[in-house]
Amino acid sequence: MSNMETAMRETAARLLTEGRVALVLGYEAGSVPFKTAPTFVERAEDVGRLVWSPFCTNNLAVYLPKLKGVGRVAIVAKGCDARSAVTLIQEHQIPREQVVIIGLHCSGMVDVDRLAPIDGSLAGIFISMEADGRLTVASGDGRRTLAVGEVLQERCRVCAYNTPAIADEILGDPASPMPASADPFAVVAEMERLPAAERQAFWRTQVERCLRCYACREACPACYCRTCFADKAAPRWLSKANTVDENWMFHAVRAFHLAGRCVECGECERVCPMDIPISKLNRLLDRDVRERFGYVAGLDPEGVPPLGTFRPDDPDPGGHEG
Amino acid sequence: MSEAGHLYVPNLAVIDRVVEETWDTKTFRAVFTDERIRKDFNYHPGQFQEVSVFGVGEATFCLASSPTRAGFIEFSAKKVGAVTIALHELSEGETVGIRAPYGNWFPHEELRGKHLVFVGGGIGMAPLRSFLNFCLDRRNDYGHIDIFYGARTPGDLCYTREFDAWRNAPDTSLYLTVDRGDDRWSGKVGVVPAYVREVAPSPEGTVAITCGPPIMIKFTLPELTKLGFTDEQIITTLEMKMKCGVGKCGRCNIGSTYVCLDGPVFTYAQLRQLPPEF
Amino acid sequence: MSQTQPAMSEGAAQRAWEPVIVAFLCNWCSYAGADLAGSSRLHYPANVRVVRVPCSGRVNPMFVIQCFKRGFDGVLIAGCHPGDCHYAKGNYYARRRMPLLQDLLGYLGVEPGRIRFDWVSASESGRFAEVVTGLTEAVRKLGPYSRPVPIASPTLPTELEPVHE
Amino acid sequence: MSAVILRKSDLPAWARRLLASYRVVAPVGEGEGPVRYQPLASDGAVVLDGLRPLRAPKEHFIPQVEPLLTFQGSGKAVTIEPMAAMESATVILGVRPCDARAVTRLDDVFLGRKEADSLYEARRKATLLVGLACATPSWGCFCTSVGGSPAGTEGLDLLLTDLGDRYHVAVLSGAGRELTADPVFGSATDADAAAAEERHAAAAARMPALFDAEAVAGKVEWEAPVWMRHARRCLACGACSFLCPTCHCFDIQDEVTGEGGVRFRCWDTCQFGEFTRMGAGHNPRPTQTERLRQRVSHKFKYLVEEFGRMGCTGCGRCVEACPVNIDIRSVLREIEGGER
Repeated sequence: MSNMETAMRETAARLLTEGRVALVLGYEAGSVPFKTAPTFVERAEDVGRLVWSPFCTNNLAVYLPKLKGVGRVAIVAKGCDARSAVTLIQEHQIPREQVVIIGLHCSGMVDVDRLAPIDGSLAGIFISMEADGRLTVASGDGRRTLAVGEVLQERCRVCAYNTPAIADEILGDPASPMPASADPFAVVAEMERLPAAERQAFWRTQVERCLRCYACREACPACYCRTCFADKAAPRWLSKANTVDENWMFHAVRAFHLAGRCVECGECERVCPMDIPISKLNRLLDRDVRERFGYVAGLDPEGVPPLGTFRPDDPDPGGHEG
Repeated sequence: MSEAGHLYVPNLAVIDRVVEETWDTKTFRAVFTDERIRKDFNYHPGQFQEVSVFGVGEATFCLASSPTRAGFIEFSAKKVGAVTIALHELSEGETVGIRAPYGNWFPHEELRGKHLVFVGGGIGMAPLRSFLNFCLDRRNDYGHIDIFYGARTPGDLCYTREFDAWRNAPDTSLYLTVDRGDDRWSGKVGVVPAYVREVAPSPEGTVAITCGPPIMIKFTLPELTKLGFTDEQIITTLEMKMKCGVGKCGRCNIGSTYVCLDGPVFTYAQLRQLPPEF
Repeated sequence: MSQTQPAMSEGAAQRAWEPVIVAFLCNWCSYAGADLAGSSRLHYPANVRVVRVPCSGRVNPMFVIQCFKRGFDGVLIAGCHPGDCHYAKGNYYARRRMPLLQDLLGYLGVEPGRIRFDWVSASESGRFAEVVTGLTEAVRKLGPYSRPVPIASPTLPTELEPVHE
Repeated sequence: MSAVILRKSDLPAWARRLLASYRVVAPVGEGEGPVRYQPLASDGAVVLDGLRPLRAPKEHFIPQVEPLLTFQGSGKAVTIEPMAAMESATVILGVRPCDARAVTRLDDVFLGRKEADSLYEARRKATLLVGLACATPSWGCFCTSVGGSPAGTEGLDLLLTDLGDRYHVAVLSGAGRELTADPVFGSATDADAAAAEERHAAAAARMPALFDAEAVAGKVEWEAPVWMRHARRCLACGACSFLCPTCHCFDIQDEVTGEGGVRFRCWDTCQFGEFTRMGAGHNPRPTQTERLRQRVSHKFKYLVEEFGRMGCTGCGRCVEACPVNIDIRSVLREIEGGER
């Protein structure tokens, strides 16, 4: 058991015992070694369920708006998750005083696909954590020991907020910043180098396979609308027929609705069963919101998302084409 | 069922009369465009249909008319969703699609010779009206008929134009009540279950048929039980969200019972066997 | 399945392609400006289909995305000049949203030249004509906004295939 | 059961010859995203290696979007044109045993349960299934726990087993025999049969049964904490159902296109809150707890009551696709163990 795990359980037990929170949102062991599952701990004697590993990928902030009415909630939060919580506080989805953020120093989450042995199957795989933080993966092919850094999720590689920007308690040793060599907006620049027609073809090919299972939306803490535009019957913005055009609109609108609100936790892309590179869209708006409005989502609970406000001296389109 | 094509092809019908029942409910009378279907179409009281407004979609309605009055079918629609809103905007002469008849029905054969107690609330009167008018048209087949019908206000009562015919039918009593009266209402004020208790119809050789808002059903059942009605003597009809009407689309099941095929008409005894998910 | 034809008959499309542009005009300024342009008999291309909206701030970005989903060639959003908004600040909100929307659509392959966000007051009939002319010409140069169907796309019966000039 | 041999190098030639008389649908991996069963062009690259594709061939039998009819006009002058059933003879290559078995479960619903759905029926009757025995289980796989096998033959016309440079081809039906009436097929020896069986056994050995599905079916209860325990973290997406080879629920919708429009059906799922919500707002399944109970009970109890066989073939796609690790195997094990 890692120190972080011990500290997390102690903190959770203390918060529950002292009656400061009614529930702790955290991770429990998953059904296989490379998965964890969100869990809801309501009694101090159950904190032993809580785990911490580089497989705690879910953004638990998604549950905060759904837990209204249970009382004050503590959330185990990586840097990205804490930013999501901040966004929810900003947008009055949860009152600041109703959430206790247990921030964790994070060294990144594993991209499970990168663990697959030669036959591509993760069936029967066994994973253990070494004392130095490296992972030993045992499968039919034998054993491999590798550093988490070698198998990180893309979003973690370019993360600049692996230390929670806001937290009520912070656990663990300060994590070293992620390698600065990675430019979070490189994917955007790469896309922009393509001619418009190719960009269009690229995105249409990507969204063509969208099943409209809405896993992206449901896994997203910022997608808390009671009725999503995609489900509205009157007006019917979107047809339930998942043709390319409809899928295109779904992803375009969803991306825009997240402009200035998305914290790049990357869960939408991770949960997409069809491997649609959703983050590539969000990343663009993240960059443009920074450039146009000097704003970064999820850092300041008092802040106002940039599309929810304006300044009289904002740059003017003034006859130019945007 | 449509003869051309597949299970999901409706027959075309023209709306030839629209009656404004209440502020939010209209009754539509539809006549099949195809003369042969018009002649051959037959159904039983209690069955349902899928009605479509082309371009908006399909919705489920019980047949509110009686098969004894042939040549047309009727259904009543309360404005609650996209299809019913579109229906309310239709005028006479416009075309709808109809897939019908679906589901089981009130066991009118078995009920011959029995006394009947109808207990309806609001638009829940629609399926009862089908069976009621059926019975009145075959008046000698059935015993005494009690009709309890209630709504929130006098303005929420449907089929008011037929009240006289119901009231004046031989060996038939009509008990109307509203939760809240108004200046012109001189009748009973109170909820339906209380009225049932007060009138206290005898369960002897009687079957009660009820349909209405869940809250009315919930309080009516114990009253009937107290009067001595067994679960087998109480019949109701369920409203579930449906799309296909033919047991394929998978949304109206309660456990392994498909309301569109095995229902919508159930005895209270049958309902007790089902998981409580309706 | 939702590939609705822009308001143009197929025959016309075959003869000569003309861009079809949707113009969202604020009721208080730009619509009045367009009206004045009409009554002053100013010449401007007849390619725009006007949608009158209460305010440029009322233009939900989904309106614009919907236009491109349906295959229109260009979109104009015009409202009162900053400071002149009938609702005091609607156009300020629009001024934040629309450029960002343009960024996103550009990234998705809708050339920025197909979207124009601008101010036109009630008295600026000439300016309205200019803006419409400018946008129409820009769109004409870009050509039709066509949406190729990826190969893997589920095939629909022929009559439901997207029809596009 | 007879068997023949197909050299791997002859597979493209056979596929091309099939294309002369059939639409050939096969797992195609070119391009973006997961491997998907698609109509094969004459130069298409079939992917018969690796794990079972993430997308089942279900979409061939129940397309995600299927037009039902078109309509034209308004007022009195409305006409409708029903969609004709698709009957072009089709061969699906490389169907995994779990997915072929799943098609027989779709049959229960679309061919049985009162009237047959003629649109489905036409496609089903015109389609032959050429299976491929699984050599390597994916991590979510559990076919052996629900009465299946990585080399199961239910629903198949042929079953291919990879023997390195060639396929052992078990002939399972008369129609399958006709498909093998082609010079590329050679005769199979006893040694080939033994080799195939060895492969089958090796694959099965990698996935011991995790629970007794029959026992589970008898223990599925209405009121049980297992539902809430797992459903609490459910996000209400449709990934499990949409990837499931037996989930078949659909919605029917209209869409206006100019002067007329089209009525189509499209996949829907009991996991969406809208699924059972009625116009006036009442919802018999108001939370994910009822929805999870529905999905699991439907497969393991209701369909068993109705058709005598369960609606899950253990393909494991729901297990792998769930964003929050709701693993149906864990749910079932808990039900079996009485940890309710």
